[in-house]
Amino acid sequence: MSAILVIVGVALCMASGLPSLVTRRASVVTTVLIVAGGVTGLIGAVLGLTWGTAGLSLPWHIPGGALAIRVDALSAFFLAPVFLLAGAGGLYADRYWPAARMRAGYVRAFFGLMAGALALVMCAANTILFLAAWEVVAVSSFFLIATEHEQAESRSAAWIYITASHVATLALFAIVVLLHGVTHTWAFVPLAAGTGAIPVGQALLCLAFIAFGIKAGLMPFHIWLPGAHAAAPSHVSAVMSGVGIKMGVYGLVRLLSLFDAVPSAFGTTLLLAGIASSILGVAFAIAQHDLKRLLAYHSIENIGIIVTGLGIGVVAQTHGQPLLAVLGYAGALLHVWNHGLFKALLFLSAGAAIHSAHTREIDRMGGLARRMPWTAAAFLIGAVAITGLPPLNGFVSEWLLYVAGFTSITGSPHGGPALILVLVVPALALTGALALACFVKAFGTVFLGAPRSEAASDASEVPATMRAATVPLILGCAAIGLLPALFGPLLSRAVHAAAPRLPMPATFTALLQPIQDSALVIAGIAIAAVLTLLAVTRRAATALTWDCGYAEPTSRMQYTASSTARGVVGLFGWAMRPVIHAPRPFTLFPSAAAFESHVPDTVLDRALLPALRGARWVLGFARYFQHGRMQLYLLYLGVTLVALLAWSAR
Amino acid sequence: MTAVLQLLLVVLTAPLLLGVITRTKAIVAGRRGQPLLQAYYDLGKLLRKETVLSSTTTWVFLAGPAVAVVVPLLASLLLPLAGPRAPLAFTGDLILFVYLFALSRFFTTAAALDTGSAFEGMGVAREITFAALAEPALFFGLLALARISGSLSLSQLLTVDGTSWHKASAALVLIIASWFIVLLAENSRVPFDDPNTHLELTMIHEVMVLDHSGPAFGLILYGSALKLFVFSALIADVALPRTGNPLIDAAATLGAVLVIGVVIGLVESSMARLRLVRVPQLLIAASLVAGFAVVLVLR
Amino acid sequence: MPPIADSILILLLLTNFFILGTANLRSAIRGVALQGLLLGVLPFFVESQATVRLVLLVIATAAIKGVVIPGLLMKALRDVHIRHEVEPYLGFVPTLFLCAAGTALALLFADHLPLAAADRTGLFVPASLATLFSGFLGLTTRRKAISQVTGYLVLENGIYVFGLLLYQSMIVEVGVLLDLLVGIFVMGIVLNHIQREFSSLDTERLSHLRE
Amino acid sequence: MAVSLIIVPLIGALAAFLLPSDRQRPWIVAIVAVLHLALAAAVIANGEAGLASEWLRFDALGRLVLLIVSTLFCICALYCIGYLRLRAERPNRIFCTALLFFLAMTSLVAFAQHLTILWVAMEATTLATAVLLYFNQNQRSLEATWKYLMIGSVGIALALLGTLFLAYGARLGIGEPTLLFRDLVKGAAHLPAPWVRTAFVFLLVGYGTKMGLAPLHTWKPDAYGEAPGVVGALLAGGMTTCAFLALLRVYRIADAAGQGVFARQLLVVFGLLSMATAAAFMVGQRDFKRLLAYSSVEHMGILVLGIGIGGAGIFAALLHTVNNALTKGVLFLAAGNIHRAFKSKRLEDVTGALRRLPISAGLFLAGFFAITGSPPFGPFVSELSVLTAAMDRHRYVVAALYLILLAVIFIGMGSTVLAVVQGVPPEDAEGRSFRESAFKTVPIIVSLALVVMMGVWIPGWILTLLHAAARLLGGS
Repeated sequence: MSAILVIVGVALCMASGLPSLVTRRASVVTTVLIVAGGVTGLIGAVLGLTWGTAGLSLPWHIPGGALAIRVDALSAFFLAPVFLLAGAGGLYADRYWPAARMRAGYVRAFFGLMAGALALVMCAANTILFLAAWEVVAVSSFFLIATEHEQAESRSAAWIYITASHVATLALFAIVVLLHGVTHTWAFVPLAAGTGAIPVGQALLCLAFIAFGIKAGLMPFHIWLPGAHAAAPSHVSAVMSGVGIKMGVYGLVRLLSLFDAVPSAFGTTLLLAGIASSILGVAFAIAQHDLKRLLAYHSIENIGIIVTGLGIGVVAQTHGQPLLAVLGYAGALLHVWNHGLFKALLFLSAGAAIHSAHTREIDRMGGLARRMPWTAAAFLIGAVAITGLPPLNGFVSEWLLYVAGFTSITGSPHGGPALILVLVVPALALTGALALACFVKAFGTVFLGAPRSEAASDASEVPATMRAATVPLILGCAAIGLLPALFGPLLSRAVHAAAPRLPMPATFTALLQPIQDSALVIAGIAIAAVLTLLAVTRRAATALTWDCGYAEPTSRMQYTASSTARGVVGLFGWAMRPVIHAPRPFTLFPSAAAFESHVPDTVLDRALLPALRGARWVLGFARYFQHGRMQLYLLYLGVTLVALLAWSAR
Repeated sequence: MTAVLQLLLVVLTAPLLLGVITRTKAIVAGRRGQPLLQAYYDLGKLLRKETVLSSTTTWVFLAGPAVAVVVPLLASLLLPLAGPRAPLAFTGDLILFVYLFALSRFFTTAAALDTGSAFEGMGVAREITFAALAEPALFFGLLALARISGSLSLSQLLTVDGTSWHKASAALVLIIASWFIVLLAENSRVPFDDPNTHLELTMIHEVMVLDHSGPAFGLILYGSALKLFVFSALIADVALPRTGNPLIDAAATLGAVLVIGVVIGLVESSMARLRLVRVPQLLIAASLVAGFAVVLVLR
Repeated sequence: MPPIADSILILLLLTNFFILGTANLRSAIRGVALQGLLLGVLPFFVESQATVRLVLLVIATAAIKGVVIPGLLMKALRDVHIRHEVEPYLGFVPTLFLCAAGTALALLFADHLPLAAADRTGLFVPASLATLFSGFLGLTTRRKAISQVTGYLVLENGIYVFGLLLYQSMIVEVGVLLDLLVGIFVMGIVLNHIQREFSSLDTERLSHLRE
Repeated sequence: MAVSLIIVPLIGALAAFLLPSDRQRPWIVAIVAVLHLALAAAVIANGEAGLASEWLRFDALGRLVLLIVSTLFCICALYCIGYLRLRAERPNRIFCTALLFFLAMTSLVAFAQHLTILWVAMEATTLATAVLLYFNQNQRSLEATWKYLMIGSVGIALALLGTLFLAYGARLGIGEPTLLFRDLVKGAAHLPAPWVRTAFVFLLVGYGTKMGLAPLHTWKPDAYGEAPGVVGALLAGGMTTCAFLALLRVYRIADAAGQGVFARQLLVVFGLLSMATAAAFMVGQRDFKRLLAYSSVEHMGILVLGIGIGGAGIFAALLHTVNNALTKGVLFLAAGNIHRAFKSKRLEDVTGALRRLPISAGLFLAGFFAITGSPPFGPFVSELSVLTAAMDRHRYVVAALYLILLAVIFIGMGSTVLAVVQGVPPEDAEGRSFRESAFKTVPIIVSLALVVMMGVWIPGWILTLLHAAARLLGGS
């Protein structure tokens, strides 16, 4: 049942764009189709999560291929957000990228294709189908990123994306083929015991780290992510960032679930990589001027948190601490859902703000909360959630990981190997605090204060459908945040599917109950307090309260986002190497001068691109072998012949 | 029962702490100083005043004060101030404790930015930067305590008894020292900030509330008093052994908190504000001290 | 009978040296013509009884290899008013040394190939390989298009020599086909066009397509 | 009836030569092409029993190659109608005649069972393509033709010598110098190893030159760069396929003679070397037609690599032969349109093709993704199969190199292709005249559709044909 619903959802999503390709007038049909697909698939996923595994298989006329899908708890768990976001994004796109706008059909077609293929990746039971769907997602997202390929910026973003993604795909080729080599089947089946210890298993794990790391945007493989998410249309960024990069996480979890025992070293690698990308991701985010780049770097941070959780799970499992492992996996998986929800919410509302203010520059917005209150509220909710503050969903998943960290220190013996997990706690603490800093800056600068540009002051609230698209996401954030105990059983099913050999401690779901209670209390009291205060000061006088001695305070006197972030950027200067252009006025009457600073991506701009340029320079020498003289070409012929004759005469 | 007692304790005696601090400073400086209950009078006065809102602001501007009051109260419910067990105690509540304050920071800073005034922005920038550095210190301390007590709930975590003092006294001392620094930073006292000066360039917390007035400002004042009280109570809890009798424990807590107030006063009158560039160094030092405590207990 | 064939083959090898060694295009072409004639008569000494096929083969070979193609080359040389120096990339002496070395290698390599009793004494295999090699030398070291063609013809002659070993099967004729290709195509037409387009047969002009 | 596959094109060639009108001649080509495809289909349908002579016969391999060539030629012929209409200023008598002659000769290659016939036919294709290359009749195309002819002739000459060596080996081993594949394979056990090895080397170099394996590929960039797009397609998809067939025939003999290991070693080396060379020259390539030439070198490398790996690799290689031919058709024809529209093939002048030629540029981009092995296109399946074969045979180093080279090639090719299609086209009136008529786009779309079909649903009969051919080569 669930499998059929899912496949129907996939089909609807994939087909949704075609009518718009044919005629502009069909864009409504597209929206209806993709929303319908999203709903159908979501129902299917929920059924799969509650009822249990279901499968479906059709023949496929290519060597080794089979159109086989399997919806087990893990797949269903990853499918749910995919379909939710597909539907929301499709609804949002209806007005965000109206049919009249350039390449509307193109965007709709590839969006549907990407969403459908994404769902297919999450439930493919045949490795070649998995691979094919994976690559379809990659290519269609490439086309979406390159939507406005007239701008050099999106061209290079798309180029870097497709390159990185193709490297990942080739690594995945190797993974799939190696799996076939050890299992002699093209399906995902558990590996023989002890595979983790032999070279093939280790090769698999290394390749997985590369392939899935690139796709998930884990540091240092994150290079493609910021540019891509900034360049794509907002609803596309929402899906790419909310669920697209989860493809990597899913692949990783799926592969790990096939091993009977993963080497602890791999877990430690995951842990450290996760910690690194969570801290550095958020640090880089703070330094951004571009709202969507900022959100993109937060995706790196959240992927880091998720991977950290997986690392906890692996390490704890190898050292026989089931509760700890379950906490790690559960935190990771739940964060997959949460990040999907609040990141999509943030991208959609950010898109609305950009749509109305006609700029992505944070420092050219401001004061939007008065002009578009709904969007502001939605962004605020998203911000509170992503910062991991109670009583919203972000807190729940991070709380699980914190508890894991603390359990590792209370639960392990002296010098126990699992003590490395203690690192999680300070890492999460730093990440959380920085994320808070970042979103205070973002929300404050974009929505609060006075408008910093003409466009911002003329901004107006976006159409109803665009707002409606955010509602399910808001509800999701609230539901998981306020009623986590409700999701406990689903979560434990998913965890069991992710780590089949892990004994599921009964105490686990009970842990979430008090969180739920306190979350409800907090929400109740806080809302009550705000409302009462609003009531008290309803008829308060409004004036220019504090002009700090300036007769005419202008909006340019406001604290900019960059200066808000300056402190933190200073702390992380060693990693970010900000480029600051500050002309010093030294004459008696200094001429007009402008201060500017920006933070390039260290890995991409300071390491990778120079390396590639170098490689290209070296390859340039090959040109001398093809330099026009036929005599030389004939010489190659002769030399080859002689060499081969010599070989044959051996 | 204990819950009510505890709430009353916090709600009523929090402003007293401010009085104690100022009085201490006055005595050290050789003045008579304000009456101990001055803070109560101020609150009363402010609540009676009318509010003037900046023309740029939205509802966020008022959410700040509201949350600033609600959060410390909720947080205090997680601490065992009267009796061995806090009214709200469960595995992992210590994380909630820390994150509640993060919540209040989010809204107070957002409220500050809502005015669009340059000075508020300045304050926000400092607040969020320093908080990011203070957070790890807090968590390191909690980690060490968790190791010592083998529990994940503040109620067991903080009811430190003689054996653990005897077992890990060094670590506990380090934790208390580090947390005291965090307390000073979080509540913007000297040497991090000077609540008395109103020179914007030197301020962190004060500069964020410049545009508030009337009841809203009163709430902010009260909220910061509550916050200071809760932090002091946290440290007091680490230091104090518990009898189990609610009344005695409550009294002990109050006493300890007031003592801490005196100490704060002494610190404030004995040293000057740090230059802003030095602040991060001090906070990092605090984190290191707490981290060292963790190393000690793990040894 | 083989002795005579062998002596002819020796002459063939000598003409290789001559063609590579001469500095004048004309004499190079003459050398090629000589080779053609030599190959033309060679079948007589391979096949004892004179059949019609044999005669035809001899006539055809001698005519095409010895007369027609060299004639065409001469004509081309006359049409295009270019200097008659060979203008090698690689000097004559080193070329000759290489040619000698190649011949030696050919002898060595031929030894490790098993041969039928009849051919075991004969020089056919080494001679053909050596000629092939010197043809390659001509192709790679000469600058003028015409001298490259001569090199190619020499290479072919090498193949033809080996073809004679398989006289029984009709493959030898195929070698003559190859001549037709080169004779008519390469020189007849392409040289003409090159001449017309570039007003020169210097292959230096033909090196614009490059990376 | 099968002979008609050769006769019909020849008659067509004659007709094309005699017909005076430049406007009607292309139609003859198209009609003959369609007819040929129909005949080919019929022949393939009724299997071995097409014509069963010693010298000419359709085994599975032949049928496969015939299918590829005939399909590709049909597509190209239809395209030619539009193309030659565009180039009305040029007389096309010779061009059309050569096209049909080429078709006849490739068909001959497809079912030659005798090494000499095979050789003669390859020779003839060389001549035909030389004429086609020179269509533009300018200095550059002349230089390209000259190089192609010279290098090609040397290669073909070496192939002839190799053939002779094989014949001599047969004379020693079997007693009579036969060159029939059947006899050679049957009596392969008796062939003396040195002769087989030497012959294989010569034939490999000879036909490898026609295929364009590095370092024997040097004529390719010049030829493909200067030839019209349609000729490029025929060379890259048709002639190289024929040369590959010749190589396969020879490999079969060498394998039967017990030299399989030796042969496969050489093939693996050539395969990797070709891929590496292609990679090196694709990075930073400024000329998108030369880029396609190097891509062709790369894929010839993949083909021989597949054979060299052996086992399942042979099937993979044959499958890739089909995919490569069809995809090359898409790429070259689309590139031809772009070249015509922009009057240049250098990146300096060509950008934003998607804006000016939405269809052709889109097809070009699709072709790029196809040839680099993205689903849902055919090459994805075959390139994956090659990798699978390598892993199954435990050639881990080969597999790793293969993947790395594919990555480099993707980067090199992509940067050029994207530069061509994306961005804003230069504002010049010249080339505005070009319109994407149906004849210039529909054939490409058909070709792409076939590529997609090979990627999502390979028809059963093609699979059986492929398997039969693979078994013929001792593969699985």
